[in-house]
Amino acid sequence: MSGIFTKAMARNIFYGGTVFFFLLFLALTFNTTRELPQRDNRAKLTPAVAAGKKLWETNNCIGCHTLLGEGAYFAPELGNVYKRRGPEFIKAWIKAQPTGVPGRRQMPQFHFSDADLDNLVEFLKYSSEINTSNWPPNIEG
Amino acid sequence: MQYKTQAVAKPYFIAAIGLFVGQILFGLIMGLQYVIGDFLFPAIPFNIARMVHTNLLIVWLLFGFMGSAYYLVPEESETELFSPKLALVMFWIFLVAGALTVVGYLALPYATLAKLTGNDLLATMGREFLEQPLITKVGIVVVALAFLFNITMTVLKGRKTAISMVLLLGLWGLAVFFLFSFYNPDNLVLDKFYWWWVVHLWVEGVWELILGALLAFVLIKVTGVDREVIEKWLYVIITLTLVTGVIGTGHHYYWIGTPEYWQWWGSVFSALEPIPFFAMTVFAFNMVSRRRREHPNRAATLWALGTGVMSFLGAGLWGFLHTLAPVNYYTHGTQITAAHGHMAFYGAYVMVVLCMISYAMPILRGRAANSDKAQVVEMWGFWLMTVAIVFITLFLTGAGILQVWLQRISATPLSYMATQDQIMVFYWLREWTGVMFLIGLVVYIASFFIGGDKKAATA
Amino acid sequence: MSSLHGSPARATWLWLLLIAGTLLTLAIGEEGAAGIGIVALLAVISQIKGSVIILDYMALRHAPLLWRIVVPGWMIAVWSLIAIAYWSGLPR
Amino acid sequence: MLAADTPLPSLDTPPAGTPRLAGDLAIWIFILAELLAFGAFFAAYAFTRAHHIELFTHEQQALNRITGAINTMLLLTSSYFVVRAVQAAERSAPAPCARWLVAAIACGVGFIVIKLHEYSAAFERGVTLSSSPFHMFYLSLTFFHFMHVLLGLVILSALWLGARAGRYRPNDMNGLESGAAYWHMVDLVWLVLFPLVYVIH
Repeated sequence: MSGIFTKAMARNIFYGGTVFFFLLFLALTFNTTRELPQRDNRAKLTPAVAAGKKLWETNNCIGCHTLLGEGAYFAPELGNVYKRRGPEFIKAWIKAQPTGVPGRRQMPQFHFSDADLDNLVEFLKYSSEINTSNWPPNIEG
Repeated sequence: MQYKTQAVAKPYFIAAIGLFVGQILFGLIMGLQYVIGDFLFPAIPFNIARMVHTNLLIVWLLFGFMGSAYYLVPEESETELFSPKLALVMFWIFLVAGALTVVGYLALPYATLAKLTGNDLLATMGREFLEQPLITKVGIVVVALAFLFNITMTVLKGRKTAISMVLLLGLWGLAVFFLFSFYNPDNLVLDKFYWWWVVHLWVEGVWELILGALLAFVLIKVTGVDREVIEKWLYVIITLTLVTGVIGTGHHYYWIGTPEYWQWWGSVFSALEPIPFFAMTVFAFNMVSRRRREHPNRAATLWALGTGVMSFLGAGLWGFLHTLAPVNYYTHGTQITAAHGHMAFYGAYVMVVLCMISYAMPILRGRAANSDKAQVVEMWGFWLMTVAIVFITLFLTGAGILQVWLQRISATPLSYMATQDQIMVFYWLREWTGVMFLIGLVVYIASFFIGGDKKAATA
Repeated sequence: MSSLHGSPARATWLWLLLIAGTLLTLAIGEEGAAGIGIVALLAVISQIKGSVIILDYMALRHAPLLWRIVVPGWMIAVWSLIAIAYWSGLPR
Repeated sequence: MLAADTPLPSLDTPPAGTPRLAGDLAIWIFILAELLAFGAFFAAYAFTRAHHIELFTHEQQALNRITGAINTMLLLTSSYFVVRAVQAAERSAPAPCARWLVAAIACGVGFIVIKLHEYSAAFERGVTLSSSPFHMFYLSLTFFHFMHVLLGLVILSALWLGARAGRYRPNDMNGLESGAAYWHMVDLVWLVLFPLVYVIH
């Protein structure tokens, strides 16, 4: 063969290229961190929202639903459910579970207090106001 | 087996396969719940089954990686493992902790588990793939550090090869990026942003270093091609991986509240992500065709080639399919993602661990390779599982396309559940293919118990 | 000794050509000229300059055929895409 | 960095006329990957521009084409100096090789200084990655390239150290040629970037 191909060069390019692109990623991360306040709805991040997020997590909602498109794909997207259904419907729905309709997907009963339900709704409201670049394409999520 | 401490890999491999079976069983439960919604409800709700399915996957792959490292590093470093005792102790700790966690998932309501395990001290639970209780997460860190200490000390006292250095870098990266799982701010966008530093920088970053190192190791062994040649290509491939994959993280930052420039940065770089996978396929086939010996373990060679092809299809092609922002706008969070996830994980990580097991296990059991009969059965397992995963992926892709159409593109969009009703047939097909996968897995496991003429003990 | 990298005199002449090309590009820019013809002209200037860099400075003139196709081909492909995009954005 | 481990003296000088790639195959694969990334970004710019023609034309006017052209010439000159350095090494003259590399580095630093000046002016105008599609592309493309200039300067510095140590000889050019090829790539990309972003409207 006419070319030269050395392990030392390949190794140096690996380390150099990795460091280079990771630094670039960090630079973009830095920029993102600075721009996030305009998009992430942090002004509405109340204690109720934080409590709601914790309920969301400790009941493993992400194990069936998606939130901003991430999660399991077994049950509806909830990032925009506040806009789709409104607060009262959401609370009534959670209280009414499981439906018990034979053969249909079932959502467990989580025994939330009224305060819990309010916090969850606050969390979903906050989530629905994050600037997601117009995602999802329509209200159905 | 050249070094007797390599033997600690064996329990790791056995545990990995055992947990793999559990993962598939829970996959089948979930698949059935997709079509018969109230199956096993309320004993095992879907979210619990899914958590077990994905967590078992992660844990058994970690067992596989650790076992592979314990097998590979002494041989590469040409020295005995620093502390085989530590490796065995960690094995039992990890296995028991993992088992207790799964029992906790199944026996307790998740909220109760969170309360009992100190989630109030530091809330880390309830995020996809990172559902483990705090104490389990801490346990993972402890086990990982002890493991890394053991491996690193072994490498430091012995020969330092490109393969062991790349493997080490990948494993250290795995541990470092896992630390982001302890960061869970109330701000959902920040939470999601750094959540991907665990998930994406694992599977499209440091895990690929592990993948590359394991594949290179097996290729050197089964083909007899010069180490120099294989190692320099290893460097080139993982360079391409990280060059595209690190900024490729941006393809997760399109719709979660992050700035819109990620749509461009993410699209451009992740569009290039198939290249390293393609290079890996070409590399694997090239090395096998340039082989300088006929290794008796043909099954291991098959797994190596399979890893190349299937990781390209699953991670490369199926990833590219929906990675561009204008496409992802419609496919984000649909069955398309599930399709990609299944083939990518199988093609890249399941197959490379099984490849390593296929190569190492016969040697750990005192022979260069299994009997022809056992190898044929193993290859049946390979084909059944691989074909099954291809069809699972195709059916989920079909489901996803229809879902996108009915729910997102159509002028009169259907609701989520109405759409699900329309795509039921794909879920049924997927479930039956899942049964085929399980059969393949059983056949694969059966191959370990088949006797016949053993090949000579020296590889 | 191989003469893969040519003579200093040739490199210097080519450098002058590159600078001239840049000044021409600048002049077009300052003039504010636009249109598909101008884009084609800029593409040709860029392509010529690129060829100097690729074939002489990078010494691909002496490389195996594949490399002499791939790297200049990259530039042709990029400029073709730019031209198509420009054309697609023209008012009609 | 690149110069750190040049291989053992490579193959004997190949017979004249044998095709040979100047530089290590590894760096050329890396260069191809970089070219692809830039190419995809250029195409994205061009097609996005086609949807926002007036915005792009308007905001492009705020860019300083004169400093852009000066920067082009700095990079071209720098490339030329690198060629002279390689030619010096090719005739076994390490001292001139190192001097040419210093000149090349100086041009690269000049590019950085002018670019930083341009950025500070842009930031004063309120240009950010999110202020408009044009600004997004302008900053992304030039910053991505800017980072490559910085990396290129690190590489040239390593080459300079190698040249001073007399490491590059006619039969051992791999490190120098690889670094030079990378630097020329940085130049090559700018030859598309400058007319595309600063001139075409």
